[in-house]
Amino acid sequence: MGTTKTTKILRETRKPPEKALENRKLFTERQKLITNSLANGLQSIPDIAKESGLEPEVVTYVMMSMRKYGEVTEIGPDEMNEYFLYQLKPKNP
Amino acid sequence: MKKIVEQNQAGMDESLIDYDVLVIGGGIAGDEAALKLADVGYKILIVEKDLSIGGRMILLSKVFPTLDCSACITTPKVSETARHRNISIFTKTEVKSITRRQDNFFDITILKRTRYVLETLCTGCKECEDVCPILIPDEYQYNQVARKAVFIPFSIAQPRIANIDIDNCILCGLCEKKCPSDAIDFTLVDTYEHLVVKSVVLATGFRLFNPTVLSRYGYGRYKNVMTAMEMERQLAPTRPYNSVLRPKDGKMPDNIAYLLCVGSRDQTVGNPICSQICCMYSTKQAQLLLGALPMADVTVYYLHVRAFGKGFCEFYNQALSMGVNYIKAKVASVREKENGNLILRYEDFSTGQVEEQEHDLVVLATGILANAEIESVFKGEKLELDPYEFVRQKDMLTNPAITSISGVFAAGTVTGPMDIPDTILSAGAAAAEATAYLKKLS
Amino acid sequence: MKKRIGVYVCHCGGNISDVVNVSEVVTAVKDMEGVAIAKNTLFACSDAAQNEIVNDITSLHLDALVIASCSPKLHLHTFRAVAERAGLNSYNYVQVNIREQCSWAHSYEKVSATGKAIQLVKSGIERVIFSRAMEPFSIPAEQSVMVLGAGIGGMRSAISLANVGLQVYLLEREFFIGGRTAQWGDLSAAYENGPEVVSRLFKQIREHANIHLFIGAELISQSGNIGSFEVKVKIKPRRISGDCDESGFNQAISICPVEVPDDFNFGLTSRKAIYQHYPSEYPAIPAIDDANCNFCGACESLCKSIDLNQKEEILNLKVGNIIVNTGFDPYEPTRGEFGYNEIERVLTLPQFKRLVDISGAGKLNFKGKQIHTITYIFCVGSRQGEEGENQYCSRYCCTTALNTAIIVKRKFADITNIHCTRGIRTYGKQELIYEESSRQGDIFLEFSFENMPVVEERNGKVFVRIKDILTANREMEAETDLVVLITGMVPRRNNNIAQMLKIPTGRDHFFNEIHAKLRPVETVIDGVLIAGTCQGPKNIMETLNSSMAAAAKSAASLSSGTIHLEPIVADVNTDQCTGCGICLTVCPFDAIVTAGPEDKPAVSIVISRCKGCGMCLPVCPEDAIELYGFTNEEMEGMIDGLTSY
Amino acid sequence: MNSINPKLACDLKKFGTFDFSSCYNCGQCTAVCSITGPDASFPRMFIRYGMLGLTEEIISSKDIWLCYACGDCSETCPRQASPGDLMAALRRFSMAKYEPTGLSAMIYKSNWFSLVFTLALAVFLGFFLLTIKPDIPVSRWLFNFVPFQIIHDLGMIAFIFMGITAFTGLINMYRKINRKEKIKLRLKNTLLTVKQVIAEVFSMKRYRSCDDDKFSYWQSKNLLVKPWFLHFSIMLGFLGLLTATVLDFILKDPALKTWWPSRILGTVSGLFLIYGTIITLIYRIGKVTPAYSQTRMADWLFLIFLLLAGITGFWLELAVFTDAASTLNNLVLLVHTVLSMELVVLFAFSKFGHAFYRPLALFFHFYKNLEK
Amino acid sequence: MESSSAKLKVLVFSTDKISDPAIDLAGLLKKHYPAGVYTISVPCSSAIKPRWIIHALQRGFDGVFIAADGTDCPYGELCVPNTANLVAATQIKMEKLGIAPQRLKMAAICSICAEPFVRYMNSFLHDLDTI
Repeated sequence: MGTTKTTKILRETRKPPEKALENRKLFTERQKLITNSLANGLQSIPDIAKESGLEPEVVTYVMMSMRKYGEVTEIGPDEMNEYFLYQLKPKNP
Repeated sequence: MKKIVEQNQAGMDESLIDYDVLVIGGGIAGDEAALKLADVGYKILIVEKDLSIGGRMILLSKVFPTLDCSACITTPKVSETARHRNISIFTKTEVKSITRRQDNFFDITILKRTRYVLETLCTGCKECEDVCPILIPDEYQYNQVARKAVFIPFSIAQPRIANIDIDNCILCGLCEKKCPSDAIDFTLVDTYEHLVVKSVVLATGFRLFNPTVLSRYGYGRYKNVMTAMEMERQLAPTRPYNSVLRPKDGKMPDNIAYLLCVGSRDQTVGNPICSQICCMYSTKQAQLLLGALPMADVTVYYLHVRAFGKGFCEFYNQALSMGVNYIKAKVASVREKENGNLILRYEDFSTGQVEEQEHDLVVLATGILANAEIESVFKGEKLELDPYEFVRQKDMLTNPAITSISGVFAAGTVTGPMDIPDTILSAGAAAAEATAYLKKLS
Repeated sequence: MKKRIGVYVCHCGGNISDVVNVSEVVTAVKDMEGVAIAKNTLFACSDAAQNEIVNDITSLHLDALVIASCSPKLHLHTFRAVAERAGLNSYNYVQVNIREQCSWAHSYEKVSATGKAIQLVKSGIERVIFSRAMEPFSIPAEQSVMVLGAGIGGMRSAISLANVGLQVYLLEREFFIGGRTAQWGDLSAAYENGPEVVSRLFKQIREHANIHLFIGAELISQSGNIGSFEVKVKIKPRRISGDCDESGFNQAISICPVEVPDDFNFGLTSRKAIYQHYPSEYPAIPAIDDANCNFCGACESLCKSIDLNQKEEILNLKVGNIIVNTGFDPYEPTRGEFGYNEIERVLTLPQFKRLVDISGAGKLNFKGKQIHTITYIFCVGSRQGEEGENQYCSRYCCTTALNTAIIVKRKFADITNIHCTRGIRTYGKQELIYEESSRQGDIFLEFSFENMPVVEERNGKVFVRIKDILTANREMEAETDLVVLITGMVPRRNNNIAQMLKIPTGRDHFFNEIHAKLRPVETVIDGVLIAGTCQGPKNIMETLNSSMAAAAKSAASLSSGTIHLEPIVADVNTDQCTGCGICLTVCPFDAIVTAGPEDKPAVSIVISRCKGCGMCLPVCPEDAIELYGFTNEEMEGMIDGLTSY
Repeated sequence: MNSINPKLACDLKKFGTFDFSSCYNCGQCTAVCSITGPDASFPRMFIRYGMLGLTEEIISSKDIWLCYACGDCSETCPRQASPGDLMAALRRFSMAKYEPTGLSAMIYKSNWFSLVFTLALAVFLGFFLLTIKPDIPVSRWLFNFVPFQIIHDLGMIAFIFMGITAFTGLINMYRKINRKEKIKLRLKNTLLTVKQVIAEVFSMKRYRSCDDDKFSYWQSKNLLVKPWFLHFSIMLGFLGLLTATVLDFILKDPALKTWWPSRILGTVSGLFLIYGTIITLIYRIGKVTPAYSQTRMADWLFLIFLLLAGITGFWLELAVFTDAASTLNNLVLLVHTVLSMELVVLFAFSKFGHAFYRPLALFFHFYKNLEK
Repeated sequence: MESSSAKLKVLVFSTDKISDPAIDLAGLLKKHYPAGVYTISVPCSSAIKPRWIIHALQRGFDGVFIAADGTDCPYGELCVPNTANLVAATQIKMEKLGIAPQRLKMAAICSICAEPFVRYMNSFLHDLDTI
């Protein structure tokens, strides 16, 4: 294969599904909101929800996904030992 | 890779045979049956619909009643299967038809769905996954966290090869560019293949009950009502979160309720039989939760604790002595409070009166249902099912492995609910019977 | 001396790493002498990790391997295979158990556990340094299997084995085959019947030239190894030879002066010393029971085929595998347990099953009284609490009891069933039997372990008193015509097989498999397999599954025609040996013989006989014997590793 | 200590409940019921009483009367034990126990008996009615055979007998329940409770809560088709018609002017009654929910009688404007009156009995709560 | 909390088929015993050489415990007397070397004796502490 990009070949016969494009947009928006919120320092999921205006369950899903792909890391539980606090992981150079 | 066999050839021509046995389903039952048959020297093909073999078991946290980690038991078996010289495995492949020939062999049509990845080239390095911009719910984590559109299903998947979810792919081409071994190829297509085998072992396993049917429990509406399989993932070493957390708001739960018999022993959902494993997996999860969250209370709402197997009773006693709270009751309904906590309503047997109890997480111990799709694959012959759509055991009390079709054998939960040890034994039985059948055939 | 050792420390997905600081362990050993590489891994047993290890071995030219993970009982073979794949001799591998014997046992002491893990890994490294490459011995595998017990499980194993072409010696201790199932009457809601199932299986046995059935046969001794066990079998005299017409036997039976309780009917009826259980039973001729026969000779004159002088026979057989399928005994309640043996209307489930089976349809009578109300008390002899003898659930009894209740109601007029349970456990599809029994109007009561029901006799009437959980713990009383104690399964009482074959038993005293999921029919003794209810309570289908699984395992292990044995045997250093012969006296297998020239006498080991127990090691005054894998270097190296800092 | 009596379960089947023995005691029915709470718990415990034969527990219970048979329990029952049916059967069983003649028991246990009894009663009542209108030809013909006075007096005796029976039933119920509840009547509390009972009887708030239950089949349905409204319609219709008839009777000038309040009341009530019975009949024929799927002969007769009474009532209404005195109209009047009277007479023995047994049970229920 | 016995080190010789599974079982059941207990598994308890025991004691172990097969031994009845003999012989040697013979102890541990094993360990460590 090497140089021929097969993606292009497939693109001739197949369009990216609308749903996938929309989903990507939505996820990126939410990701951005969470990143902005976390830029203020350590935060728990309810904190982020409050600040970003997202539903807490959405924050859980999106942020845990960010955690899975190494963008966020947990620090430890809060004072009440109820919620974990999270922070942004410094990007690898 | 495989030669295509002419369909209408008759006569006992051994050279036509591609495999001695086709094992449908690469879960623990299929693997065990394949291993036992391969050890005797037969050539086996395992066809697995999913991306990895290992079935449900490979996704579990630990297993009752020994609390061995499930991966520690599954992965060696899975890699032994994958590595056995007499066993071939096709993943992401479905059996489309099985027809008996005049010479008693079976013509098989399979559909190999493409991964858009050249299996021989992929090294499982995950670089493609890093660059993929798409994030969609990860079915291997029961949608609790996202995965990419190009992904390896989970770290101990067998084979550990990437797969492209074309329905969610935006064809950006980043993965193809990134792949160091040029394994990604979007020109690949699904292919039908024809094979001839002598015998078939059915190991297609079970389905889990979908609790949205029981709207009283609020699954789907209330985020803090989850299924036991979702909890299983949260407790597994390759878990979606950093700890056991409430899906709604990431709180560490400290008062967890288990509701047993959800979708089992319930005529209203058409499944009056007992799923046989929920009592024990709930007992197991309760013990694991007490380990993971030392401050938490766990309450199991049960009808009868079916701790029947070897070491099960002792395991249940162990849970009791660890402080797991068992309440005899069937919860009638769940109501959500503003803070995400849940109110359970049930009849308290000690008084006969209605009680309400608040918990911050509710786990539904969903039952096992039959996976009856396999029935339609058989052409010309009828694979008989029981009233609950499990494969009927033609002669349960003298030969539990045989089905209504000669040369087709059943292994594991395809015939009814079973725990892992019983599944493995029944797979052994299917292997014994298939061996006997093949000996007789030759 | 190994110079390039690979060390892998497994997280076991948290099982180890939640307690032991795995990276600390790696750091502590990575600079040890001889260690070429040390890493940690999430699951050492996963395919990816295995491949990584194989790659390391080949690319780094490792000459030995240490994996610190779970107990070697679980994965020693897995990792030996990994070594082998990479071209490393599998005996240059040492598995260190830092899970069962470290992280799990010391889960509250994380620091000490990490310290212990470090010492254990060091000790493993010190051992592997001195390990030597060995090849397993190959011996030819006998293409035959002995199956002990001709109940349905044993019969099923035998058929499956014979179907794959193996010779089968099927041994039954009793004079009749079929075991418990033959006694059981109606099975699974009357669609099947015990004796009928037995005869169906027996028909297949009779058709097989490969199955050699010995009745009245007992295993008396066993020696040898997997692949070639040498067994001695005693065949008890049946004292009947050839055939005789039915009337001759019937006369013989009627004239016999000895009358004893019939254990086939659990003492409900009596039989003579010459007896037969039921007409269609195999063999369809009676037997004479030596324990009770007074050898009066009365029968001999009536029937020419009765021969009271028949002698016992001894057979010597050679088999590749042994499948133990010896079944269970029903629990025998103690005197007075729920009125048993004190109130005559209290029966056990097996007795009741026989009563139902031998009673004609219509009315159910017991001791001259028609039975209308039957009260069943469940979990008798099972689930006896933390302190009880039998803590386990006997698994089959709930279903069997309810099934019997259904049959009783169908077969006899005007029956009310009252079930006093501890929570019905009709798992799986058996739930339908529970539902059927409810629908037919059976009454269910539930008691707890703390409040057992009481059976009382007052004015000739029997009452059962129970504190019913289902009615808000109200005290209830039922007048009843019959009390049936639903007794569970216990291991066979007079079973000397365990001692003879050295099969370990579990906490429940049933035979123990190596691992319920990985090796569910194997015992620690290679080549000795277990199946059926001798392994733990099972219903018929489960018994058949395990019996067939044991047959499959057996077939797989014998199919190649060769068996590979552990090369761990004793070795004599002839330079040091003085030929004193003390070791000869302690060897249980006669594996040591005197050898060597007269001027320098010495002993030598017969490798085919040596089982590697090592009993000869400590007795040698010259310390001239070593055991492969357990040499002084290795053992003292391990000790050094455990004590080094 | 309670003795188990397996016979009761067989007996209860005759009162129209067949599946309750398949109950596996999960208690979901109790918790699913929106009426149950700390002060009233059913149906599961009553299934126990039924299975174990604890007759006293059943007939001394106010709780069985608090159930409005919404059917949620039967609908969700995992073993399909139809607990709702059992509750209905237990009410019939209790009525048969309270009522001293044994007629109720026979009506409930035997369809044929209830049919024959109802018809015989209808004939008898027809004759009796003829004594009130001695001048029509049929009456004259009849009195040739039997003296007028005897029929008339027998009729009166029958009515008194029924009255006494109904009253005895109530007294029995009171005594049975009070043996368990042990209330001491105080005037103030009694009056307060009676007020509550009346309010409940007319509003049936508790019944409404069944329909509005989040998981009920009816939750999303229009109010006008909910069981609560149908029940309400029938009750209102019947009571309204009864009042209207009594008013007419007092005014001694029946059915002449449509704008008279008694007439308007009668018309409106009749419409309610017809609507309620028709929809209920449709539900029962279509078995829309488990609660409507078990219909006894007595239930059918009752509903059909109500419907016929309603329809004949309107016929008469119309007849007033047309040919009021035709033979056909006279016959319809006869039928209407017979049906109505039969309904009243059967009060004590039929399903209608709950109309006075339930308020008494409610009385106990509210009184107990008040005492607390 | 920690008593001095917690710092003691004990070497347990277990056997592959009988007592080692029991010690595994103790871990499996989370029956805790002191972390100073180390195990070396051998095929049979009658295969333990006295020099290994003495080596261990000289290298710093406070005690050696032989978790013997007893009558369960898969290699036959000779195991019991042989193990007893080697223990007696070792204790004589220990005395000669000035090591308290109580530092070597033997008990039969069956394949499911997880709880007895833990009890033995606790009492052995206690005894060693008093030496």
